[in-house]
Amino acid sequence: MTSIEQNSSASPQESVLAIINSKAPFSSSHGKDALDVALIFAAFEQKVSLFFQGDGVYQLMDKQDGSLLGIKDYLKTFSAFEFYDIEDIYVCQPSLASRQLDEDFHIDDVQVLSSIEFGLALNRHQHVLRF
Amino acid sequence: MTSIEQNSSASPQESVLAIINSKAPFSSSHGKDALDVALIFAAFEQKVSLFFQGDGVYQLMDKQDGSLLGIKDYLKTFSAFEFYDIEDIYVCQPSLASRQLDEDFHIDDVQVLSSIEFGLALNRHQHVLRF
Amino acid sequence: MKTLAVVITTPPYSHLTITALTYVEAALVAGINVIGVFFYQDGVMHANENISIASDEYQAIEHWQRLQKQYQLPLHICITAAEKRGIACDAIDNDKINKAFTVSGLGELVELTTKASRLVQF
Amino acid sequence: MKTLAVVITTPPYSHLTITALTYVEAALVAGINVIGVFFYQDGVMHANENISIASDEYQAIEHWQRLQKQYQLPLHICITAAEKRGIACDAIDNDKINKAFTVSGLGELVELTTKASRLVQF
Amino acid sequence: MSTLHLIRQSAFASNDFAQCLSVLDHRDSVVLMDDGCYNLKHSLMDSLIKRVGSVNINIIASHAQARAIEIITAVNTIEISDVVELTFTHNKVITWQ
Amino acid sequence: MSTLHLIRQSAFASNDFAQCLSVLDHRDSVVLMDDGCYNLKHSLMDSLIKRVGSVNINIIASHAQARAIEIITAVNTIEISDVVELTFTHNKVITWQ
Repeated sequence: MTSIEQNSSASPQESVLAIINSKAPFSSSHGKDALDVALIFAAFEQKVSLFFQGDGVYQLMDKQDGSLLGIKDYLKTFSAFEFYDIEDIYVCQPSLASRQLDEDFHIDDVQVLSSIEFGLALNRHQHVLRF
Repeated sequence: MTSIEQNSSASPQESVLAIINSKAPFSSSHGKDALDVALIFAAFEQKVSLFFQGDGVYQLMDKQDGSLLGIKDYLKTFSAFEFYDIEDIYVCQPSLASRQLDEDFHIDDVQVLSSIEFGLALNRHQHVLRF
Repeated sequence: MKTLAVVITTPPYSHLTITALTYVEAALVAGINVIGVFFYQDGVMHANENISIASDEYQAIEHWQRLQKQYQLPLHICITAAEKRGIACDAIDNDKINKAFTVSGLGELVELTTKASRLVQF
Repeated sequence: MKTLAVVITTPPYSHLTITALTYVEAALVAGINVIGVFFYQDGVMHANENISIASDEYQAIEHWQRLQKQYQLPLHICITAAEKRGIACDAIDNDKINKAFTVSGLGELVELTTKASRLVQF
Repeated sequence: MSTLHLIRQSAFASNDFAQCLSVLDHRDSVVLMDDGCYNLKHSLMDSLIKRVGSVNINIIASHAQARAIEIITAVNTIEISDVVELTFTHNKVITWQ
Repeated sequence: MSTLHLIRQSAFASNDFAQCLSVLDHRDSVVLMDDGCYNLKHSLMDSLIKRVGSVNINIIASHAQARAIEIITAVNTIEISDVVELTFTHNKVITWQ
């Protein structure tokens, strides 16, 4: 979707934190815990990027509805990323492909990257947390 | 190692509980939690069988030494199985093979079974817990 | 008579617990005799009286309390697992444990297992 | 100056915590400036004053206390994660929290992350 | 002796589903629930689907719908209350989580 | 920009090691620790071993020995204190657990 060159020109400086989301959204609280960290960094005006890999890509898929499970659907908060200036959202293309998922996300401006691009994007961050 | 026929003749009646061990021994407490359940059933003179599958097979491997990690090595308690009349200990052969493990166990009388035999042995139990 | 015993190993803040609760309630509604629920491993966290889950999140502990009250459903927590998680401590009857739960040993799991026609783990 | 911040997400009864403790102690012994340890998710369970681990098991909490005392190592627990696990409750200064730990918010993690030259998660 | 298998984990993340399939007997039933619903799109599912008729495959409707997973016709759509019924029409239950 | 990757899970049980390998860059280093030590016998290891020279592979001696895992020569045997050193000879650390 977006080439590395565009990414580099869009954010030439190193961001302080990359968060890798690796878990599916509803059965564990990892996704919510990662979101809380992302929002607090943004609130403190620290540049944070979100990476979705493995089962973490399920967090981005459109037409989900956690309320059917009786839970508060934290995925709806993803729509606040723009407000919080969380602009760099990367998803691993091979993770989508192996799960037979289309690039059909519930938020805009998600950048679908190959494994190599995904790794290079991670490299542009000073610190990495993984949930 | 042991054929189904032998198993059947050894324990023709249905055992009350099968415990499937599916986790490696040291990083999580699942193995210890499963052992505690097995020993209490035995203490109450209820017939319990132990099944080792997936990473659970690592619990049986010889020459391990948890004390090197600074932890109390609960695997040593496996030697008490005989005293507790826990006699039916089954390990999944394909799980050993995929992990390149020999049939080299730290306790005696472990029965190495094919997937089909493993499933049939499970079937001879009234209840199943998995850790 | 259809008798059921249930083992819970997930904590109250795990959404997996909602599935377990829905299952147990459905069994009770269907008239199944649920002879007891045994909380083991992280499941014992349900009995921690001090847990505070945000009010807009699912209240698993309240749900267990409701089932206990409405159906006289016995809820047992494993004392060894509870002590490791800072709940049961020394006193059997203390203010750290939610009153809907009974502090038991693993012997209770043996009792439930041998009595129940089905044992289901969540 | 080499500065290090550490995030702990595993509970005291997980053996994975021993690896984390060994790492942090090795860093302190090597003269690294460990500016703080932030306990998140199940890591906050370390601050539960009522936890009782069998005496022949590894005493992770005591080990953290020792490092805190010997090296003035700041140990922060995330209050939101703690409340979900029945620890922090309402009062900031209460008898449920081990005194070696400071109740903090996620803001403290931001502080540590921006100040540290390396951030390591366990 | 038939067994009801409750599948609660994604086969893309963990090995549990594969372990279940390795001991699955004819007359057994499988319920995909929680993150186990994702397995509908896993390659391990193909071999399971081929056994429909011998093995009964079910999925919890709300669990699949919450995850935006499209249900296929080879799989029965059920509710949690149906799992209670299946519990007693099989001899035992194994939970793979 | 080099990264130190800490591998703490068995690749036989979870997908984390595969995810790490998919982003692994030359000049990066890998440390097998805790249950990550089991990965020495996993088929994913073969492709990693082929990259030795570009990628540096390490294993915590006590963690491998406790698990009765035989160490192979392509892998450096280290202690936890060496991980502290590696932390600062690389630009960042990612923990795969």
